[in-house]
Amino acid sequence: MFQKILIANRGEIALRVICACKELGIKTVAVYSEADRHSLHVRFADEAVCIGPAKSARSYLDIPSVISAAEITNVDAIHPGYGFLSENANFAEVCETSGLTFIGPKPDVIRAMGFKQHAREAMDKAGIPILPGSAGVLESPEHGLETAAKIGYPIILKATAGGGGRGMRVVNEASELPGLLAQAQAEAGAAFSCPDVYVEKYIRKPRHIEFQILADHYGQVEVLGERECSIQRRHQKLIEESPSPRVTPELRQRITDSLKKAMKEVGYTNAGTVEFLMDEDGSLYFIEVNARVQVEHPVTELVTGIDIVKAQIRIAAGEPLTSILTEPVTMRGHAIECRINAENPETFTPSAGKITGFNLPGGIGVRVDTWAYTDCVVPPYYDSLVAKLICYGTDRKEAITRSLRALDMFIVEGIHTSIPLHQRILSDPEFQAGDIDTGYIARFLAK
Amino acid sequence: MFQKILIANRGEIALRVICACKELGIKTVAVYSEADRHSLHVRFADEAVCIGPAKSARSYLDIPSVISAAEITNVDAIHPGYGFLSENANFAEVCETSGLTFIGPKPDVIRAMGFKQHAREAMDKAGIPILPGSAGVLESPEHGLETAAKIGYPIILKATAGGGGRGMRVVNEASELPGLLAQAQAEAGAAFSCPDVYVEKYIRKPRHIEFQILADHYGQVEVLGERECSIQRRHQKLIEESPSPRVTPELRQRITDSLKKAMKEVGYTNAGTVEFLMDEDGSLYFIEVNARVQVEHPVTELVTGIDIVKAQIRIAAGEPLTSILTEPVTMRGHAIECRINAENPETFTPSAGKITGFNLPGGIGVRVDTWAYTDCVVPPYYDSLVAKLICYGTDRKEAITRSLRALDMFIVEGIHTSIPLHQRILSDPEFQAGDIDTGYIARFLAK
Amino acid sequence: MNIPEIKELIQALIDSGVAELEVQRGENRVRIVRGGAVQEVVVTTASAAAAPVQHVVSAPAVPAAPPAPKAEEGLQTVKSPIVGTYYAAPSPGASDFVNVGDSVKPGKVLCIVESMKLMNEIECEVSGTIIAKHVENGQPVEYGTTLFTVRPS
Amino acid sequence: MNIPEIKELIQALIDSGVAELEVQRGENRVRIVRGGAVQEVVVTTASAAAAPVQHVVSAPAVPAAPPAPKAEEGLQTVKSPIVGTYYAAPSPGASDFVNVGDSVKPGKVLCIVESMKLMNEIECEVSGTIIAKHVENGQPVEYGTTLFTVRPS
Repeated sequence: MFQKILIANRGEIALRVICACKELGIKTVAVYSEADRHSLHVRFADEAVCIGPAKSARSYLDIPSVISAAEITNVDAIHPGYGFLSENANFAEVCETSGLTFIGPKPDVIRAMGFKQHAREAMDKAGIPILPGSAGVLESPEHGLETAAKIGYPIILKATAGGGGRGMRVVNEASELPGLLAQAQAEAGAAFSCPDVYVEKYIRKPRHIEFQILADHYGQVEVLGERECSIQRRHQKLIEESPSPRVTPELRQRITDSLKKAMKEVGYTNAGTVEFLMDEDGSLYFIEVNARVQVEHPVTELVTGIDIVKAQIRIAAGEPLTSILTEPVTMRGHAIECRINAENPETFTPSAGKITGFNLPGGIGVRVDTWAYTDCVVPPYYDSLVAKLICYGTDRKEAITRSLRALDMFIVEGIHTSIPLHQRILSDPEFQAGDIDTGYIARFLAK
Repeated sequence: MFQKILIANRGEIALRVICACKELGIKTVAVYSEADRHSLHVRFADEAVCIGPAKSARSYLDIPSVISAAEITNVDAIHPGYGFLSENANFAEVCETSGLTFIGPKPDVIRAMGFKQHAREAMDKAGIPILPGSAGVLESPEHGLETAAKIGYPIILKATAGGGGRGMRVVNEASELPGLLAQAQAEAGAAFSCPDVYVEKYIRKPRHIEFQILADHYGQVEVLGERECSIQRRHQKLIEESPSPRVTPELRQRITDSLKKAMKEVGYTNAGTVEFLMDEDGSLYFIEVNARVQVEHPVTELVTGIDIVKAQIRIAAGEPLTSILTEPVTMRGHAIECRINAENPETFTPSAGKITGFNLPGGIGVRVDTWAYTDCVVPPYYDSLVAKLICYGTDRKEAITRSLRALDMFIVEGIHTSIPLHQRILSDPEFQAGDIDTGYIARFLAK
Repeated sequence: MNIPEIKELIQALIDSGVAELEVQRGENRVRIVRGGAVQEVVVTTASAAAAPVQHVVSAPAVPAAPPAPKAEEGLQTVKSPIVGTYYAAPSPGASDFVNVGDSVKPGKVLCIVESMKLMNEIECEVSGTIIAKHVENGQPVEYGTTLFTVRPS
Repeated sequence: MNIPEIKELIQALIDSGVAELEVQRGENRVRIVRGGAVQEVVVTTASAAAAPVQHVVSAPAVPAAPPAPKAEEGLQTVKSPIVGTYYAAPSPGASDFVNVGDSVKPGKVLCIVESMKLMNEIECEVSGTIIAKHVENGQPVEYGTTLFTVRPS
């Protein structure tokens, strides 16, 4: 097992990794920018190294600074958290050449999963259902029209190297295609230095469903059930839950079996998430693989009882899954996560500043992951996530009522937070009925 | 279901009941003494009534004040929490005659369980193993000598109406008996207005094991496994866990079956705890019934997933257990509770005062039940419990390492707390090996 | 420059510890000067419990004089010693035990607080004049609710 | 000039120790004056983060002058722009790049910070005299660690 791990991240996920290390008896090194000097991840690590100014590009994203910090503190391994360098295959490679274990998949697997078309092909080969679409990059408008005719409109154009909605266009009929294709290519080229675009069937009212994977270095893959993440605003997830109200035990089992095979074939190791869209019939279609731990991993931890971050570290240290998961994976109860963001709950403008009053909810079934505390300052430089409130119940109804009472008792003064928005969503009969899709928030806000 | 409940208690248990009510959609009324004006239970209740000055006898223990508060706020029911009026049969009776539902067993059952000898006889009749002892009150020193000879020394003398160690004497040989009996009777008479004393076999190095019961109004009883509470200092529990490292599945099943029968026969309803001593052979002997929710109920909630306080309320409202527990009771994982007291961890002197810094641990597997917050004041008038830290793990080892990391991240400034003591105990190889009994703390502190 | 932006600037000023900030954009100009003891005021705010509680009984029984006649020194208040329902008169329809302006002496019954069906007479402990009645007939009172203000004679 | 830019200026002001800053771009103008009691903001920080962190690198890189020569005004510090290992000399056994009392000019190499096997020469940016060396040869430094104090000439 590792003696000391550097955590190349900040905020709640850095603290999450520190918790896992403490429980495993591993020393920790925090890195931080000047803006995060008073953050809890700095407070609770065994050592801490300032690696640069507030701007991420010169601190958390600066590979030489992170690696140097690892070298001067003599760590064995680096946990990248999510975001920042977590899916940067070059960083994973630099770690390896510097003699540091990167806690995540191998660099070539990260790279392969980062190119969506590669990932699609790999999954398709392994029998995972893929959204009908072009087998590869669209060569020309004609190629696009031909493919779209086969799939049937509406279709969606997506950037091969993309993410976050950039380079995406929905095409409702053939006449729109050439113009929108040119736009998508231009946007993809500008955003990702690669103008390649592919085409997929466009699903109306899709649900966002993702499966949690753990895979060791010996070819064993386990699937820890799914999460439903359909409550999103502009591709930013707001509420996630496990299990999904729409995934049946049969469907879960079928996808689990396929994914075990697929992930083994692509040589996947460590934790990962396989994202799907679900159409109104309940069919799942693969979208992409996230080769890292997710923000929303705690909902899976609550229903399976498995510590995903500890599993990541133990896998990276060479432990087989058989010794990490001593019992078969089972799901019990229901868990819901609310992302408490520092933002105006109506206008969604970020709300940095000092937290003057802070009361965390506690009691049965309530988990809070946060880096914040009374009198801390939410810096304006990074994402607005202040805390994750994750509530467990024996069923979805109890998880919802418990979330509502915990939100009621979650007091943050001095800044705006999304707490009132979460209270409104969780009180909404449509949400309570499980009648959700990725368009839910837009409809809800328009009400 | 009730519309509104009054909580006749303070501190974390009052807040615990408020959480349950919020999740059930029931309005709450807090009562408070002048010393508790700024307590969180007052803050988070829908209504709050000041019922008297700081002294418990004139506020939390004053039946007319509590009942009047219930009357002016038009509540349907009263939850007594633990301590204070929770096992006061008269109070339960006054509630009934005032048209208020007392959330607990019927007054006559509370009364019967309060007299230990009655409880022993009832349990004995139902086939629960009882510690060998006198069938009733000791009439004379001769009667005592005769009984002790049958049982075999050492024996222990106990007050029939007693508790908390008063009126207790360990007798190692016959010659000591007459003198110690007189002492025990005098002490019992002074403490409980009843000098009756009975005799029991004295167990060396006993473990304190208790079983959690839920019983509805229709004769159904469920047992939610056991808790081990052997880590005690002067009969004050410090650390509790579930399951017990020494209870085997077979023993658990046997006791569960007997208790279902016994508790049905005594007409027990609502939540309760049946306490046992375990000798070094692993045999259990009944001691007493606690006819209320226990401080340590959360460890059972974490391993069973059942909300005991919500179950109490639903049972009192007339719901059958079949609708409250929709699935068979099962235990998963391991949970440990540390009682964080406001006291010097070495001298055990209480440490009231203002909490100037307060950081709650969070993250996976951590539950905190507390009424405290940054800048609150721990009043000197009541018990010293500031917070309960309850940690869940897939096994005992994980529950211990998680408790240690959570204690590490639990910051309380301005007062002394028992956190350092808990850290020392949880790090002790003897504790980690599960090698504990009620004498553990005395030995540990003497080290 | 709109209000949210200005607020953000104010916040930035507060967070940073900067004393003075002046921003001009074309014809628009904003100048923010930090107050002398701003920080201290903010810091003292206790977190959760500082927010007000919705008390069932109107006046919280804080040991403080009633709001209106506070200015006058030497006034005494009569507080409810028990939780219950306040009655101004001995029976429905009867006239009140006391009215504003009445002279009272120790032992004079001022009102009744009903608790558990028992009628508890609340007696005056000083000599003086009733200058305020704070509770309406039939209203619930908690321990410490201010019932009367008396000007001692 | 938008809000984030203004905030960045505020931060720059705080980091630099400059007392007042005025920027004009065409019709836009910003003026920031530093508060007297900046430290108080830090001091009031309550609970968790107030406790000291065990930094791997000896001196925390707080924007403050080095402890010893603090009394003297107008001193400048040279801080490490990168994380790495500090070397006082170009090679083992060679004499140090600079010593206390040396006169330095802009461009003069003061030390090396090794980061990922790369030797980064840290150059002086002012003319003056080295009055303190804060880091031992071979010691790790973090971003912002104070390396030298210079009295500008």
